[in-house]
Amino acid sequence: MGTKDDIERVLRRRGREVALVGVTLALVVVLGILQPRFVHLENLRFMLLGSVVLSLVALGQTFVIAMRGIDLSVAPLLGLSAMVCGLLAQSQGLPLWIAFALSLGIGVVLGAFNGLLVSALSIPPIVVTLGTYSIYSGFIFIYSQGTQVFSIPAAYGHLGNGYLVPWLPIPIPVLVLLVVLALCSFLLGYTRFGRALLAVGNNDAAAYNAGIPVGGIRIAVYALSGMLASFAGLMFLCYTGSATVTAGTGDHIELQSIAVALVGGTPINGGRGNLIGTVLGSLFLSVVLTALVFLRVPAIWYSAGEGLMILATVQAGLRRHRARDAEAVA
Amino acid sequence: LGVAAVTATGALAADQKVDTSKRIKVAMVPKLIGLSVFKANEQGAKKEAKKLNIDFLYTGPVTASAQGQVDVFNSLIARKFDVITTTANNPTELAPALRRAMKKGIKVVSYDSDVAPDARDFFIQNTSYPAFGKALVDSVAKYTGPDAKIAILSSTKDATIQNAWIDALKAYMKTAYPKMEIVTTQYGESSPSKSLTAGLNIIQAHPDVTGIIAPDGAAEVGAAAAVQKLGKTGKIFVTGASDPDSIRQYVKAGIIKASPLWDEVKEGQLVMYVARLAHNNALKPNDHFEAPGLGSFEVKNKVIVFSKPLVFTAENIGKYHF
Amino acid sequence: MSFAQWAASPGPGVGGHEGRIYRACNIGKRFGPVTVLRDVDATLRAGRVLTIMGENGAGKSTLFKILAGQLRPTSGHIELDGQELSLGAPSAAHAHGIYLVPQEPMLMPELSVAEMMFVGHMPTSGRFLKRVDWRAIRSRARAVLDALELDIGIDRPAKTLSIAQLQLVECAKALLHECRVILFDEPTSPLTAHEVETLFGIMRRLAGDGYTLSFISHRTEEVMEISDDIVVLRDGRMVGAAERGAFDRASLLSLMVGRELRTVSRRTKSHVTQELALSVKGLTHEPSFRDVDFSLRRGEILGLAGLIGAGRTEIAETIFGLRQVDRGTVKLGNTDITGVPSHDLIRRGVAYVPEDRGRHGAVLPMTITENITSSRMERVRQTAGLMSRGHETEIGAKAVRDFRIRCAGLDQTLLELSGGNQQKVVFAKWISTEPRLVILDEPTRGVDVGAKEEIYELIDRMAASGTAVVVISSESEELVRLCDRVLCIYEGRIVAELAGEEITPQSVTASYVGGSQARDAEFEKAGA
Amino acid sequence: MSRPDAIPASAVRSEANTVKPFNRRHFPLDGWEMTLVVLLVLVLVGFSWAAPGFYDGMPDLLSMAENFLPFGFVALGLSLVIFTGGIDLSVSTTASLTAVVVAQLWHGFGMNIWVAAGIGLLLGALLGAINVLVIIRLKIEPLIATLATSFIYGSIATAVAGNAPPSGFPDAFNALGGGALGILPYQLLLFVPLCLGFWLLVARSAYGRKLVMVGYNREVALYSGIRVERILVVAYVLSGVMAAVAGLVLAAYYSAARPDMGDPLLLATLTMVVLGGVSIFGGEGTMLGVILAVFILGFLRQGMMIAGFSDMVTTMVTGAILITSIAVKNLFNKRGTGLGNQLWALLRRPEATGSEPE
Ligand SMILES: Nc1ncnc2c1ncn2[C@@H]1O[C@H](COP(=O)(O)OP(=O)(O)OP(=O)(O)O)[C@@H](O)[C@H]1O
Ligand SMILES: Nc1ncnc2c1ncn2[C@@H]1O[C@H](COP(=O)(O)OP(=O)(O)OP(=O)(O)O)[C@@H](O)[C@H]1O
Ligand SMILES: [Mg+2]
Ligand SMILES: [Mg+2]
Repeated sequence: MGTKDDIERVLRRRGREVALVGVTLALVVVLGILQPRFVHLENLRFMLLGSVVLSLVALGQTFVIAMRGIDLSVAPLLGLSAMVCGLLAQSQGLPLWIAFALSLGIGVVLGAFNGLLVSALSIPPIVVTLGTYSIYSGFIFIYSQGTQVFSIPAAYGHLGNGYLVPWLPIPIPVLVLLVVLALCSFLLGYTRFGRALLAVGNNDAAAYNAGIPVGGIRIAVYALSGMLASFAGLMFLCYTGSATVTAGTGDHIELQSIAVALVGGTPINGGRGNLIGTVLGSLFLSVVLTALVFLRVPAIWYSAGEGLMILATVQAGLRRHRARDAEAVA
Repeated sequence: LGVAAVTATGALAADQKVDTSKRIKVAMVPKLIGLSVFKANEQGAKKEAKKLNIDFLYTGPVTASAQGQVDVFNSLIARKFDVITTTANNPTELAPALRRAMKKGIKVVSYDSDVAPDARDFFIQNTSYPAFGKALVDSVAKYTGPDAKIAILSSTKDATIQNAWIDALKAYMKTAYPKMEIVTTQYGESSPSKSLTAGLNIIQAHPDVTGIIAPDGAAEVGAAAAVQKLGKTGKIFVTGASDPDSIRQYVKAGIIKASPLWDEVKEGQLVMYVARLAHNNALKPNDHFEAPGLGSFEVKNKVIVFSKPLVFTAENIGKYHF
Repeated sequence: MSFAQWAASPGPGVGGHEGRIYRACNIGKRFGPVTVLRDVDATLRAGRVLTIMGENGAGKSTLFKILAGQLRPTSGHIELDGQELSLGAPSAAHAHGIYLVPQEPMLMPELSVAEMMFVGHMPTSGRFLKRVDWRAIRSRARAVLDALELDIGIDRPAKTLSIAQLQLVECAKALLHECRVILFDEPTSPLTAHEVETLFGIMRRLAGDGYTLSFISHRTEEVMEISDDIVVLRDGRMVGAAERGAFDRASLLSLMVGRELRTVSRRTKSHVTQELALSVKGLTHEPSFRDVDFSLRRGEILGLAGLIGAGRTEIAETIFGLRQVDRGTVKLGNTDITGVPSHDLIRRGVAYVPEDRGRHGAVLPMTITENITSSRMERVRQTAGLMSRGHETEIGAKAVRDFRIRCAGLDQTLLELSGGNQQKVVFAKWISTEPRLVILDEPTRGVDVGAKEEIYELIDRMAASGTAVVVISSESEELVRLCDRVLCIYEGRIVAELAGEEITPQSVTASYVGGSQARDAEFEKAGA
Repeated sequence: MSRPDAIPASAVRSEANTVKPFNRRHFPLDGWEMTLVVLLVLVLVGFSWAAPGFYDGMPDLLSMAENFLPFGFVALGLSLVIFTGGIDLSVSTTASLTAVVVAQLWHGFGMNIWVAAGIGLLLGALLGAINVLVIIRLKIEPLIATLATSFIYGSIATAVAGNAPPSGFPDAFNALGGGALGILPYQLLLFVPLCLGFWLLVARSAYGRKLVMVGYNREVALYSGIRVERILVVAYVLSGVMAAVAGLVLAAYYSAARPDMGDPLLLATLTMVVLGGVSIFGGEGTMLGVILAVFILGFLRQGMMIAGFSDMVTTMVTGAILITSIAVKNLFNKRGTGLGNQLWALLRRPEATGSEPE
């Protein structure tokens, strides 16, 4: 009715997002007081930029987890796409739009292959993607023959670091992420496909009985996750300007993307998906890691910091969620 | 007296032609396959192997893990290779497996990163540590000035060779540039993305840094990319240890003014040459030999120093492709 | 034409439902080596309700699943309006207007009630970008639930619904879709008489509108009330098929079980002793129930009656140590067991047979024996910490014999058993621990008449041996048949106590319906 | 049509069946384990025949096990956790942390290496306990909880290890990793009894049954009066201890301790457990299958490397084998209703396709 009720409703339904924005801002403010340089536009921009690749991968992961699956093969897919596009760009000056199509294509095909194995052979997703993790990593080696990418055409660099128009101080990758996020949100919230994948995540047998083509949905979701991971690979290439055989796998981006999706409020048992939460989660991670540098914490403790952050935010989220369920019953 | 003896035997060795009559199997096991520097070693080794009647195999783990290297060694032992050459992911973990190989009569030659001394027959050191430390410092000091604030971006906390270089450069810095200060040491874990992030973080968090020493391939590229992204070209100078292909664009851009390394291709050739000599039992712990096309080398306590640092600059980098 | 429009329209007779004849022709079905259906012929006609009856495991659900495209028959075929149909998937059945309300509600825990009702059939709007029409979903869901007189918030997450509420939502779902053939697989098992009436009202309206309906139930009164035609299955074969008029209760029952049955009547003997078995004082667990007081003697059978959501399950779970006690005390004999955890209570001779066997009662992928011994593994002989296999098998075999569990072998998993036989395993699991106090939550849910009578006799025998029994049941007949005393629970409070001759189906129902009438009156007063 | 007596046929039928062997979790010869035995034989015979150098006498073959048994130790413990439907991603860093702590106790504090190793095992138990505490008390999913703790343990391991992690342990300790009693490597002598212990624990003890029950359906276990939390605590603590054992064995094998030493353990052991037939969702599977899978994957990797395949190809093949084998398993799962199941039933009981016997 009134605005107060509206605010309450938003808080209840979007609690996770509000909380993440809250702690992120709080962290930025505190760090800004301690270290004024932390809040310089430059630094803020790079914290944003630094979270783009992970966000893209984690968005795909969110779809998969919401469907009660898991995709470990995102890491080699990212690496493969970065390597293929990078080597072609380096040696042949592959036009950007072809690289774009190529990366999406690689992701869709190999992602769909994951989905096919999961749905047609009913192998648990963690097993399938554990297997294809090895296989797709092998593809990187076979393709690259152990070489690496060290320089990319200017257009790529522009996509990874530049600005669309001079008066808009938001780097292109961030804009790209926002567009992808909007598309994904629409897909999950307002299409039959999105709702169907949530139904599969809740109870696949029931979804099948309700007439949902469960197998097809599975394949599509893994293809989507593969596509986003692969696209993230292209963005990774453009942003870092380099690619080695361990891009993705070396950074354990598969584990990070899972962590970020869960921090963002998507339950590991599926049935729900919080895309905005995922993006905020990876931004939060980026801020936390940068803050550790500014606080002069020795580098070896960064991963411990990451671990503690995951525990703290997931825990806080669980509390909220339980409270919300109780409220809904009352 | 000792010196005379060395020269005498050395002269003897140099005069002798290498016996290549028997075809032997030699494996080259890098830290991981898929890094350009190691590919450059392979390139040279392959060429030399042909000349020396060597059945050459380049194989290694997919990730830089000691476990993976040990698995490779075990298989090479089972396949009865004559010589194993390797650059070690770390000095200690590989030792037992290599000792096993030596017990079976296999010669072990390490290069680049050493293993425990009793687990190999010879070690080819890229360059001497003090020389490389000096080269690293000199590569930035000239541009940052003698009282600069320096950051170090290394690979991992316990990387032997990087730590040796860092120790050497600190020692040199203390004497040559006493006012220089190292403000932070970060690690990029040999990952391009982590190195880039670490580079950005260093510059953001330490605005007074004017030089970054990144003695690791990925780290140097990451640091240079960070400087470029933040528009600090000309204000912050980067150096490190990376292959010329990787840093070419940053050298051209002026972010890296000078960057020491050594000729990886030639090093690969030397590795094969030493492997042949080792198999022929033609090399003593303290010795001297001449490698055709590579020059003459001293063996001191089983260690062969390959060369002086080769410093890439905008002028000479065009000549090197690896 | 969907149910939502239908529900919103002033009354029946909107039309548009040309008659549909749905036929199962000589259907046979085999699961591996086990044959569960042989030559079943059934015809569903428009405007009529066909009831399938049969004992547990007779193959009723299997037949429905075949008719709904969830399973494929091994032999025979199905026909719609004389056309042979081959249904590859449930979605194909939906496309032909055939819908199945499953025996076990299919939970989608994270979805809202409204969304759960539209799963797989989301209405969309928009010309270019087809987007899910949330407004339509909410309003149509609301309309259907209102028509069924269900007071369930459409935004509630499904995981917060009780099993009965879920079952009702499942029924409501059927009405949303443009389906002309609706199959209800035991929808009434978890429902109270009042809710059954509401559901039957709806079914009659649908039949009147020319829908083709079919129905499974074990309750003969219900069957006689709603059916037009009846088919009886036994061991996968059709043993009878005729119009309702051709049967009476007794003939139905004897057809189903293949033998004569005593009619269910009030028990004659009571075994109540003087010894106190359980006393509950001021027990409270917010918000489910408050200030519950009662006591129970050894040999006594106490019934708990009430509407769904009255909090009876919570009371039982709290006594059994599964929920926190906010206030009050529970005593077993003379020892205080307030807040004692369930594993400890089991050792002291307390048993609780939960109402939802899939979620709480038994592990379906485990074997019969494993499930039976799982309630107290300590009773299996052990040497050096290792369980004796022989002894365990003995325990399992004895239970299978005692409880007449229909199975192919002791190491069959419960997944391969019919619903009723699963329930018997759960029952056996607990009763074979020889408890001093048993709480039975809907002990005969989904159990056929033959087995029901066996279970009643078993409960009687337990009481005779001095066990104190609490029976929670939504079937008043069951309470009448079993109990020495009945407590009626309404919204978490005891509102009436009936004893001895006072216990009749009418009085039991009246006591909690009375409660709800009192509440309606309160609401009216508040509104005025 | 009704029978005169009132005894249902079912009662008679089930009685007749009580003699049927009850062996589902003990030695299911008709199940997946048999397939694994065949696979193992294929691997051993195949490589002995095709890869010169693979079979060089029994001692060599046995000592080859030293290269992969550390994975086996972890797999034993990890299976328990997976049986409960959970997962322990921290096994690798637990192993590393144990190894470096033991090494520092020995090197830095001059402690006797065996005393230090004992403390290492306790540390493994402690780390496992921390995991399960996070899972139970903070109610965080095992995947995410152990992911987080693995990050934390990893940081601590790096910090403890310092710039130059200790190496060169006493020979007596090193023998644990690379020594042998006659032709039997000490690792194997340690592994075999542990296998027996874990097998009995899961297949024959009440704890094992409860473990499986918790894995299949935790709610039912709760309603059956099983102290679920206790079951979980034991599983995670044992997983921690076994990871610590692996850490010690690795330290002995390499005669060195390093903070990243355990890294390769996680994915490989997970593969072993899954190939062994343990369902990642909990409940299903046997210890026997896991043990067989340890040897299959271990010898497969060694064999392929000796046959001259590169690490990369070996890794890819392992991935492919994992997927194919589980696919085959699912197709022929006795409890499934898939195509394979029907084929299987047809093959096994051709008479079932004929007319109904009565
Ligand atoms: N997937 C399956 N695999 C093997 N056997 C099955 C399967 N599903 C059902 N059965 C068997 O088929 C028979 C009929 O089962 P069904 O569920 O149709 O019985 P029902 O008549 O609905 O019984 P209830 O009243 O208990 O629900 C049972 O004996 C059951 O064990
Ligand atoms: N998951 C839940 N979480 C919180 N409260 C619940 C939950 N499920 C049910 N409730 C509430 O608890 C109360 C009792 O519900 P319940 O259905 O268990 O009662 P009951 O008397 O056992 O009914 P039944 O006839 O189904 O056995 C109701 O107010 C209900 O809304
Ligand atoms: Mg049924
Ligand atoms: Mg109840």
